[in-house]
Amino acid sequence: MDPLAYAPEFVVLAAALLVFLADVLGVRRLEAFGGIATGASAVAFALVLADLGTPVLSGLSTLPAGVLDAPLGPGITSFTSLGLVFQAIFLLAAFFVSLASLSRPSAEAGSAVFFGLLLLATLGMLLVALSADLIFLLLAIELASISTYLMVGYSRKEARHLEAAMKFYIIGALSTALSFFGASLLFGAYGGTSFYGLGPAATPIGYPTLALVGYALLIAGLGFKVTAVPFHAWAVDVYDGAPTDVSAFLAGGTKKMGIFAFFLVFLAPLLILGHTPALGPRGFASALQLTLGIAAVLTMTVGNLLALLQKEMKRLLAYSSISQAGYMLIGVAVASGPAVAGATFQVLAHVFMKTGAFLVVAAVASLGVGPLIEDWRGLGPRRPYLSLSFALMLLSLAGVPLTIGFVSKFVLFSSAVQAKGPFVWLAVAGLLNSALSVFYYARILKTIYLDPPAPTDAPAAVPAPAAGIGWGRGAAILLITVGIVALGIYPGPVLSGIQAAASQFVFVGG
Amino acid sequence: MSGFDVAFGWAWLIPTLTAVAFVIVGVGGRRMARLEWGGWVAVAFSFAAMVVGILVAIGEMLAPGSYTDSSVTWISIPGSPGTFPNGVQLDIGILVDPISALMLLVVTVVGFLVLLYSIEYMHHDSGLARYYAELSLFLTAMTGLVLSDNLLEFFLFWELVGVCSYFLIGFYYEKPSAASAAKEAFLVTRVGDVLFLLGIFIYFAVYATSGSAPGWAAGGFKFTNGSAPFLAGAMGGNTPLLTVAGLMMLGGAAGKSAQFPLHVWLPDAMEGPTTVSALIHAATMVAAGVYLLAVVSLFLGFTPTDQLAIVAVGGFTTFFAATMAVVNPDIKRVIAYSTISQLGYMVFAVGAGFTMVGLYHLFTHAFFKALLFLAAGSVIHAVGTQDLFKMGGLRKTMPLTAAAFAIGALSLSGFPGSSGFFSKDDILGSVYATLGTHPQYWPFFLLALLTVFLTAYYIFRAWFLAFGGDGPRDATLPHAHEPGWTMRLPLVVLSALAIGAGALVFDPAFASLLPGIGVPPTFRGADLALSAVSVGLVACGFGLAYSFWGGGRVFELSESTWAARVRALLLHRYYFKAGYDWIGLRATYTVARAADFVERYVIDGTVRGFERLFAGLSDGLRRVQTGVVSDYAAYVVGGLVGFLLLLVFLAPWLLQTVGGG
Amino acid sequence: MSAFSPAGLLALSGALLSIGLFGILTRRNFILLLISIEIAINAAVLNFVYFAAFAGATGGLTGQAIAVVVIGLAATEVAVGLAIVLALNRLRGSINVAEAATLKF
Amino acid sequence: MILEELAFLAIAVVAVVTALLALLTRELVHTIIWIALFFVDLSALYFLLQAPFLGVLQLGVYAGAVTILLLFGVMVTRKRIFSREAATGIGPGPIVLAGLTLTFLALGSEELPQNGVVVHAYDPTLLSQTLFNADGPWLLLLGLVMLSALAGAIYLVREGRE
Repeated sequence: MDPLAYAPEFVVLAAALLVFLADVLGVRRLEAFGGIATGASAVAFALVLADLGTPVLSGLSTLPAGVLDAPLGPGITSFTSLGLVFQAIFLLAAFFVSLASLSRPSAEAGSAVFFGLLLLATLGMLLVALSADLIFLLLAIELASISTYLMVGYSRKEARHLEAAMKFYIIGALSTALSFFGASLLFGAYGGTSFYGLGPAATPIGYPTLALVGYALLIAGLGFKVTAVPFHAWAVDVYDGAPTDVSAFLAGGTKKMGIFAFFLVFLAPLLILGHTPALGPRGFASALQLTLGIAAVLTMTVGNLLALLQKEMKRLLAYSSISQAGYMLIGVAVASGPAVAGATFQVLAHVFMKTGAFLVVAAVASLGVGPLIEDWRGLGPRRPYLSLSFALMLLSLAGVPLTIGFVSKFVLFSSAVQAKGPFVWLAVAGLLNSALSVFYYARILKTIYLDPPAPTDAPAAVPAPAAGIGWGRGAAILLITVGIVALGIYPGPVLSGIQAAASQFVFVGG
Repeated sequence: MSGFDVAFGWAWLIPTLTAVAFVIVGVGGRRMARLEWGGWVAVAFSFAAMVVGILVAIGEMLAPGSYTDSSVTWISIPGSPGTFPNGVQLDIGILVDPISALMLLVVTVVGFLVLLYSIEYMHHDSGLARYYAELSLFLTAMTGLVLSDNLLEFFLFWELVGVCSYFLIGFYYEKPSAASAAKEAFLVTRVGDVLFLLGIFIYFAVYATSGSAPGWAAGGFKFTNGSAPFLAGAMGGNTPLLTVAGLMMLGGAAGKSAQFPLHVWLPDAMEGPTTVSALIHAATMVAAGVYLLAVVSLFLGFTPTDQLAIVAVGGFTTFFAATMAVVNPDIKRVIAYSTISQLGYMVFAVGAGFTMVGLYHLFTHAFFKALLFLAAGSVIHAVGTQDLFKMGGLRKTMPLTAAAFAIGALSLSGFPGSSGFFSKDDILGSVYATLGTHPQYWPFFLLALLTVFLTAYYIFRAWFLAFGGDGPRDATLPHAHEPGWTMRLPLVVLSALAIGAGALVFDPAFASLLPGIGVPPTFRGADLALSAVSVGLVACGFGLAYSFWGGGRVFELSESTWAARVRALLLHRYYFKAGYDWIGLRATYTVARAADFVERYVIDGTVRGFERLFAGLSDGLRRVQTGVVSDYAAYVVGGLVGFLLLLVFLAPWLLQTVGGG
Repeated sequence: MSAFSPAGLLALSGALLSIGLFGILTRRNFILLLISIEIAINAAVLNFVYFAAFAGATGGLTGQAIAVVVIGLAATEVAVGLAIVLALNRLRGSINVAEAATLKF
Repeated sequence: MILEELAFLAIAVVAVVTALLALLTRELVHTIIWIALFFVDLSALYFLLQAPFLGVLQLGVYAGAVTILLLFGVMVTRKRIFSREAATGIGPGPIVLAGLTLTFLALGSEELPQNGVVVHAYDPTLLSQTLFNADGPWLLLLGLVMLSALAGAIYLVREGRE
């Protein structure tokens, strides 16, 4: 394969190495590292968009002809449109986070490590999107995981951060063990680890029960990444304990990688076994779909219920992030082209909404506001633009029209209704959960806009009007807000691009 | 015809104009809170919207039954053979048809008058920019809802209406009661909204996936394909799923239109300014639920089971709310309960299959109810209290308001010749005519008939208490006076409409806005006798009210001794006709108390119960998050075991039993 | 050339996985947790090696290659885990994971 | 073939016992000894399965490097080398796990060939060729993982200047 095809990955890798090199050479400027990371993710983003055939950028494309969406072979990597869409989404998250992180205190230690690991984690995510092989996928996930464990704990002076890193690490390592065990069983059942081998080439499964057990183990192992209930418990503590910028990256970035991993691992067996009875028991696919559907409903419901009474802002966002993962899993369970597109669009929406929300939390914290939702009282009048952005993000999370969140939920739920097969219950569960979620989002909005500010130390809480949130963070939040509204009003081209990619993907997979 | 064709093309201007007002007032208003230009901007834009609305309605009259749909595709998912046969399409569009033209007329006229009235009424309040902005946005939402060309767009505006209402009820958010009323309205209507949304998706699942979707474009949420003539009619499939969908729609309508048992929020919603009560919680927003039922019955159709359920809910609510109005001492709450009761009539009519008759009542009710509220607002503005028992004798100091209230009361009670008379009698007469084929409607019909009497009684009780007598019972009340012209003008206009709007339907051109209603409306066959009965009931209600409360009397149900009761009985027996004796009244009181009990403990209890259930679940689950990582690992392993069992044993078993896959 | 009954090997790897999970669930010392995870991963490696051995011509090589990579990965993970342990120990003076539970509910 | 069956049985028993002892012993240093034995035992199993390359790798990486790493960890985090593991309640975990194992065994072994699967031996040269050619990306990726771990871990354990 032409190495140029991997240009975006090389850009990110080179940037990571450059950051480490600069650190070793004694550069101590956060702006330099941050600039490299921001620039590299922007360049890689442009390259990926070019590979996807975006008209303006098409000249930049380095992908050889005929590679994109080529029929799946026994190789280790492959270029699918959907994978590239996911790459673009990952790079977007990396771009927002590194842009916002430019506003971290510049005297802070370890900024080189922070940005270097951010880039390596991004690289891992990019490689996940290119995987055509289960082992390669798991290794790429591992690259992203190990980088993020260390990112969570990188401040090394804060017990909270290290505690979060410790929990993240233990549950992550446990999931790694489970995933590899599952992969070993699949290897035993199919005689290979390529998705091609798990898919069309998989002539009658040798040992169906072995495969089923393997898939169950993979649900657990990958469920950790997407924070599917009950593999979610780490997420809340980690999002809460991690530096907020890192939480933004975890919620906005690495979790999405898990969704794409779900697509890769589960779509092939669902589609192949589901529609060609000759290749295996139909019951296998149905059982898998039912199980994934139950996981989806469980995840969204538990996440929402837990968010309902939560008093801390970051933990509430973490729970809402869990419930959003439940919506995405609907797309995996339904496994039709439009459902996959819906889940993908939901992933894109979630990058905007959740990354944005965490970045706003970081910005607000830098203004001296405490961690509880109550501490946000009266923020609306005092910080109108920041509050408006946050309000839009919450409305989008709740699925209010004219925001990106509405579009994604509409596409997802309606595709669950329309798809062949009994999936209406998934849409109904999703609708009910969305209705439930409105209550806690509305509660936050009410706190911000209607409740009077805390009387005691209101002047002290806001040190000085001049103490801004930093231009990097401000720019990232502004871009995200614009994206939420723009894609909410006019989703057309992006949505149809994702739909085309998803139907290609489902076609290639099947 | 010619010129008015253009009017259809202008219909989009109506929500746009008020939206522009919202932006101007909302963005710029804060800096000029002192000056009242924000209010005048809102008034000017709503006036323009009203002019366009009237033009659209006239255009519709000149081209009876015409149906103009213009839309753009917002979200589209192409179908594919195999896994996804039909695709999904969501349009945003404007649909002008007779009933939406009628609704536009109602919303824009009442909206303009209420905004004009607000200029003086809200003069002393702070936060006026917020008020006018929200009211303008409300008008946008309501007209957008009326003009929606598909059910999902309808739902979007419906939600926007709900949000505006939430903010307006909580306008005095420093007041705890207002904040809690807003919260209650939010919670209760939310229940209805969820049902509504589920209903939409069930219809979508039934019709749009089957490909055969009369009145519902395949793969989309559109009311028609655009080529189907208006009133292609309900195609009345009758499957259990459709019945469920219809019941969900009823649930949605019950939430918005405050029908039993989701009515609890409306009386409490009177915590907002009176103008808000007039516009939102009487004349327009609550009518959205009825309009929804009308739209569904016209385009999708209800199954017979649904119809019975709707008739039952409507008929029962009519009576139930009226009994609550009978004893309430708060002038605004009396009117609020009367709103619920009148909405019950409309739901009742739509359920029985007389959609147009229900809309006819909606039309007349909007004017006399707005009138009643604005007159009440005028009183409250003048005396500063809402307690009927503190008022009295106001007809001397506020003759115009007294007259306006009296006109509203006459129309509400269905005094012959008033607009309420035509529409209410049309409802009763129409349903009466179907009783032969639908005997199951009988009990609800009787309740609705009985309510005629109660309505006349409670509204004139309110009038006598407020305006009758020699002077205020509470001497501390400020000296009342008539308001200025911006408040008087709306009262006069609405009085004229309250009297005359009902007769409009005798004009065939206007009647084309209510296709199929027939001209003249109330004289169909054998229901002259029924009209007589109903007029008699009105007279009895009026008489009873006069005998108890007329001329400054205050009738008190003495709880102390039998002797006192007998004395009261004897004292008043002289006045009323045989058959309406004290026991009848006593029964009404008992029912009212029971209704109050049901409302306070059963329904509120249920709402709280749900709140507590979710809170409890949430709290219980929360404790699982112990912070100890070993526990989290245990969840992972437990989840693994669970999914393993599910995948290997349970799921195949489930699939075999349920027969999926 | 030799022959094996697969049931025995699967039983062994299953037992090792279970022992690993048991350790993760019940031990509180971070280093013991690391060891438990290693045991669980070794169970997976064992599977790969075993399935490689009877999988036939090319698949077998793949299985062994995977085993090599997974062994390397597991060692890397231990290193990262130890780094976190040391940092945590420096800050708290304890590596009992149950004591690090300030983030909860 | 009875000899190999017996050898396998012995190795399996030793593996289970050493793994359990490593987790159950109260002296942390004993834990390290047991786990080292466990690794060595598994390496023997790999030789038995005709995978000598992996056997050597197992000895080098696990029995050598990882064990030393763990010992180092124990030494740094404890004042005394011989210290006790904090006692914990065991809870319902083992029952669940036993159930899991049983289920898994019952399901997995039924459909596998019951006896006499021929085990192939592979030339280490071929293995290294596939590792660096066809399966090259895995190794590449492993290298990246190690880079990330190295950078982060070094930073994390370094005594801060500030």
